[in-house]
Amino acid sequence: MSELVVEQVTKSFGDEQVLADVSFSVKHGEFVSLLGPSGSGKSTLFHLIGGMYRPDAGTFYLDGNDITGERGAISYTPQSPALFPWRTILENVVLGAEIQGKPDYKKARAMLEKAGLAGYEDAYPHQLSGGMRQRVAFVRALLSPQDFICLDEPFSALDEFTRLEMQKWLLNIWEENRQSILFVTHNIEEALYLSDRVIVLSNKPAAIKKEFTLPFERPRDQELLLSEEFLQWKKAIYKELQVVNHA
Amino acid sequence: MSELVVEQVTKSFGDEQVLADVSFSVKHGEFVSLLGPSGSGKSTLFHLIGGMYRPDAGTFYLDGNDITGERGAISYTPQSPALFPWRTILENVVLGAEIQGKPDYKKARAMLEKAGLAGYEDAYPHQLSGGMRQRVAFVRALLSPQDFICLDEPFSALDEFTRLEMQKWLLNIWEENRQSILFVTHNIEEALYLSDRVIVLSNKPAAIKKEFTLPFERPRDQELLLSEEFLQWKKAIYKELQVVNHA
Amino acid sequence: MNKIATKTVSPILVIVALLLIWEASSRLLDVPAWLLPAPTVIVQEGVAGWVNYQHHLLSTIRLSLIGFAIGVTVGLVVAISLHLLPTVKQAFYPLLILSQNIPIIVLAPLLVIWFGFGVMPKLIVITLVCFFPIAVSTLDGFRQTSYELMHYMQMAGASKRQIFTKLELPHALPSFFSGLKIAATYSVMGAVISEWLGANQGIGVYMTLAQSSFRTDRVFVAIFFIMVLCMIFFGIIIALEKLLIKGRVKEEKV
Amino acid sequence: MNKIATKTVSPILVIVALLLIWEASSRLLDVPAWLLPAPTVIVQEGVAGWVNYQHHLLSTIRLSLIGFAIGVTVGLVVAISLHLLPTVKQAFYPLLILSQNIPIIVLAPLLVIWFGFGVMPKLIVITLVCFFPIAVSTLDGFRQTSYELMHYMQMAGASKRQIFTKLELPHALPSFFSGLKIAATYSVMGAVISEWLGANQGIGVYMTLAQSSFRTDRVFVAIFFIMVLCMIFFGIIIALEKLLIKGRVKEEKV
Amino acid sequence: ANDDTTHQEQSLEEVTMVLDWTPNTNHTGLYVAQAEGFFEEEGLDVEITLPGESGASQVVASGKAEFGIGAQEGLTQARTQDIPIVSIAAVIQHNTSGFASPADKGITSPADYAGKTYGGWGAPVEAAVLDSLMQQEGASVEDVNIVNMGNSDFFTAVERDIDFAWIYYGWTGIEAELRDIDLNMQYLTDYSEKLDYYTPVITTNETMIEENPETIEKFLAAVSKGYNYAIDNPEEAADILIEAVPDLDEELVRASQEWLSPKYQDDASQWGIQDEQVWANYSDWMYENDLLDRELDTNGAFTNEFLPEQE
Ligand SMILES: Nc1ncnc2c1ncn2[C@@H]1O[C@H](COP(=O)(O)OP(=O)(O)OP(=O)(O)O)[C@@H](O)[C@H]1O
Ligand SMILES: Nc1ncnc2c1ncn2[C@@H]1O[C@H](COP(=O)(O)OP(=O)(O)OP(=O)(O)O)[C@@H](O)[C@H]1O
Ligand SMILES: [Mg+2]
Ligand SMILES: [Mg+2]
Repeated sequence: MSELVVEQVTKSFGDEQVLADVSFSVKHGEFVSLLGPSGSGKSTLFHLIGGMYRPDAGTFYLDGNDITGERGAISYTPQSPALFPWRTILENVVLGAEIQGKPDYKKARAMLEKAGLAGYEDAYPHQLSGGMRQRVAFVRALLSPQDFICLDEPFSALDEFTRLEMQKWLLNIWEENRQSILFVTHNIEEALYLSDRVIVLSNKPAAIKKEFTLPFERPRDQELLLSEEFLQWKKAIYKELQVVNHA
Repeated sequence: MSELVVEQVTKSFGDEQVLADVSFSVKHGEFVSLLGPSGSGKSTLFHLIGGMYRPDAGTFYLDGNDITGERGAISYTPQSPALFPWRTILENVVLGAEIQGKPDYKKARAMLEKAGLAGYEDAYPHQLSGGMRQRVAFVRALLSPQDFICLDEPFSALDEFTRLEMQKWLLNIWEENRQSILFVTHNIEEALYLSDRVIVLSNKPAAIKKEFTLPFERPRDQELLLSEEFLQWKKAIYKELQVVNHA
Repeated sequence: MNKIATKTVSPILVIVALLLIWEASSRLLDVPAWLLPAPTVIVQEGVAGWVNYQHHLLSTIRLSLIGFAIGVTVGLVVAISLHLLPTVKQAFYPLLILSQNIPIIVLAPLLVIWFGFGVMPKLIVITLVCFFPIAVSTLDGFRQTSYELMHYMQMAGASKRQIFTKLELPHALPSFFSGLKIAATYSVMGAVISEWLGANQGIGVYMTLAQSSFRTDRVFVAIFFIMVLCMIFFGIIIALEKLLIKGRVKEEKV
Repeated sequence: MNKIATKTVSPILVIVALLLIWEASSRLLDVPAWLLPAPTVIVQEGVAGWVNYQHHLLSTIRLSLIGFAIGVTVGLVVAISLHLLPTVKQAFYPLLILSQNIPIIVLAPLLVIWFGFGVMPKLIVITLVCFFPIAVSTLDGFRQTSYELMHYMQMAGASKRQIFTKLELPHALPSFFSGLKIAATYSVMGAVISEWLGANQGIGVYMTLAQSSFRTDRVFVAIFFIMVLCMIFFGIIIALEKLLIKGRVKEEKV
Repeated sequence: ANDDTTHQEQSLEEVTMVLDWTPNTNHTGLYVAQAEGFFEEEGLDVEITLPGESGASQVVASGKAEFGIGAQEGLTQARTQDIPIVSIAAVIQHNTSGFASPADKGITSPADYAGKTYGGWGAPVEAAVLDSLMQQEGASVEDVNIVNMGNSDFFTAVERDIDFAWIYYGWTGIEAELRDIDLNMQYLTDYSEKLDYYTPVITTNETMIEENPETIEKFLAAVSKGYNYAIDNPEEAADILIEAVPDLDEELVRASQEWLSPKYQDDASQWGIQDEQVWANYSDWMYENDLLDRELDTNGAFTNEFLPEQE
């Protein structure tokens, strides 16, 4: 079980209000994406959920428990990979698991291979390309034992094909374990392909502009991307975002 | 004038060959994009052009002069923003110009405003969102005085709208000054929308898989993205990349 | 405001507590004053003897300030030149270490013979004491410059000099301050030691005189002032650090 | 290989050059041996007197090794506890600085009264000298931990202890080594000074006796060994640093 | 007034005098000569300086200072190392040092040293001196536990581990009196003629003797006057020392001065005079005890020739 409820969260930095009265929820086993313009406050929201800092007002509940300001309740990929330079790739990906208990190196190796990083287990982060680092951070989040996963643009540095593979893989894993996922992305197709629901944030301060519940069946496959229904949805969300950006 | 010729460049890291005999050129005032899978060697190519390290074999010519291993000949956005934490945003964006001579603060302020960063001139990098930092690095490259610009995924962290605005703005600037631009991106549409030519790199080691010369007229506008011709091109390149990725 | 208040209050409380324990144990255990005088005894002597030792104090302050300034300069110059000239660094780094292993008693007659009894040999001693931590820390700071920013600078065609002033120097600032703190701590003691080279005034002289005429209370008055001076130096360094590194937050967030 | 060779050769060349200049000027300027003996004179005495001073040497090596080990431990413990307990840090940091301002001559009688003339007071002196640079550098290292990595650790629910062992400690390692280098440099001199507290053997004793019987050549033999010891210590630290920080490249590239 | 001083400075010869230790009653004559203007009368402008860690000998030998305070023991060693310093006056006629112990330790003669702990500074001369004393009573230094007490002072040392130590009575002994600590004291002079050496002495270097004998004469004339004044007026002399060096303990200076004033000249015909026999005795003794590499040529080591003629 893992259900996140965000209740009327507000946050300012200095004079600048970033989040205004944001409320939504992610049900158990649900995959929800957040879309919003650059600088609108998506990462800030993640930091608040993760307990990095406290909101000025509002509450977060995980499975009914107030987790506002509490850390370690969720598994997380930061927007910049934040890898530990003195750890090898393998040591980096097990870090989240290590913190929560026992790391499983076998699983970690298997996951790295899936992410196209076989052969880089003993490399150091500075030896990887930008996209490879991002995948390492993603694998690290997947290997963390928490049931609720927050992913902050995990695939932004990937080319279309690698991205598609990672998406498929993510869906596979998710369908197996049905963790709840909150996903930040800039890519509307990605949001549509992956999510049960898409939440669109407005800009300065971010508030919930609109929520879309997607009807696509699971398991999904690549064909979906080419379907007419998908295109319609894409246009709808595109419009919504257009309004947000010109507000 | 600024014309880059890349001649049979080869580079390995340890046992791993990254670039194999890569040759191409960017003519004066041309806008060329590089597409290739994650980890294929695009950033490495940029580092070689910029003189960060020397290729194992091959030569780079800028306007006929051998610039292999020579630094400072090009203006450059790194894939990760590499902002200076102790400099404000304004001080960061003028850095490239400062290194080459006199920085123009007025122009810098104007550019920041264009990039949607008005009001952040005196903020420090850690106060910005991921996408905002990327824009700062981009502005820094535009403000550098070199005629040849290398951009390494400058818009990967931006939402579709901000990205589109930045693209339009980039095209405007480029059409005014006609600098030569070499552009790395993962986004096929972006490559098509911006470039005169698209070069597709193969994977491990990267070699030039195919070159596409695009027939779209300039100045281009957003309508182009929706045209049938555009879609055809997109499919063609998509296929090419698919082959690359499954090789 | 409140935070600053606690920040200054808590160390003062600790020191006061220590003084109280000292005073109490002095009295209860009947520690003879010639061995370890109670704080009150020291304060009495400090007040009573003020006119006698104030010129010593001034002389030491002057000496340590000048010496510290020279030491910092030399430390910085050494760090910068060794950093900018790596071959020189290789060759001369060991000499830096050796310089810290010349006992003052050996140096003393040589310095006096070469430079007389004036202020010169004393400044040399203080400089020798102060420059080393600054040079070592600053060099380490230069060495640890951010790779990514360095790449940017190099690609942008920055000259060695620009890389140095725009990247390495600001980056090494915190390390420089680390060294500065250590050096500031040593500077006053360095001045006191230098006075043992042969001086006619200064806290060091006052202390030796007190020591050899068995006036332990005066020795402690001297120590008290050495400590106060040192704390003031240290405080100034920390204030400067705050001022210069403010606004600048941890680099890796970027 | 070649690089390592030049790395060791060039400082040796510099030192040899200095020795040659020294030898030449000694002879040309006719500097009396009681003031500054020529290197050859020192070598002669060093060879001839080996049996006389080798036990001194051993004793000092033992003393400085033990003292250094304790100093490093204390420095680390102080840095770690002050770091983990910020309120304690606030209160006790000034005491760290004060501890460096207690002149040994004052401490000496107290240490003797409390601990006698054995090895204990000497170890205290060496510890006092060595722990400080380590504590200050390491603390500064802890303070400068990467923000981004810290965010990750906190979001991942790492306990204070995990943050410490998995992030802060490895991050502070280079700073710790900065301090270690400074401390290693001081450790041998610290041992020599501590021997002046009253010891029956040791290079410090040998040196004072040589000094008081005007055997300047022997004084320089003693200095020579102090320097060699110190260089060996320093070399070991640098080797350890290479070993422990190898593989790890500048953090910010990540 | 300004003119006056510059004029005076021009005509005065500047010389430097380096002490052997912190200023104390051994140096009273110098401070008297300075305060009472005896130096000025001789046309000298004397700067009295504290020594560095290593004492005055090398500085005087190098010529950086014209005069210094030394001791026969050190000077003997220095001269056998070819350090060109010469003793030109004995400040105190007889050795006032000896082995002291708190009365409650029950050490009343050198024989009692056996089985006790001696605190010294680790020099070979100490064992030799102890042995000289003890042998006269059939004891041997072998039975004494010798400990190096470094920089610790006498009072600290005897509180802990140490039973007796070597002190100058005129300073440390007097301090004990002031502290009401009863001491047992065995003076070196009481046990061995050869150990009655001069400590302290006033030194200069050989170059001075060759090139500036008049300066030495003038200097010693003034210093003699100073010490004679101290001999005649111990209280006033103590005041002068305290005035000049206010950081010294007043009480100790007064008491010490009173004790020491009669000892400056003692049985000699004139203050400062040195006897060849004393130099020879002590150097012989040192040589016999393997404390010297070679015998001292007493000829160059000291001279009386610069002492003022007696009226
Ligand atoms: N530590 C901070 N101090 C001050 N302002 C901050 C801080 N962190 C974020 N902000 C501000 O909060 C706003 C939202 O930032 P956030 O990183 O949440 O955006 P985002 O939606 O993740 O954008 P992007 O898609 O570009 O990553 C920005 O305007 C930013 O300037
Ligand atoms: N310093 C280095 N040491 C060792 N290997 C390296 C180093 N830098 C890059 N590589 C390797 O070179 C290859 C290409 O890296 P590069 O950064 O050029 O890829 P890229 O095409 O920019 O990928 P991305 O799109 O993910 O940024 C990768 O396999 C990487 O592991
Ligand atoms: Mg973000
Ligand atoms: Mg790249």
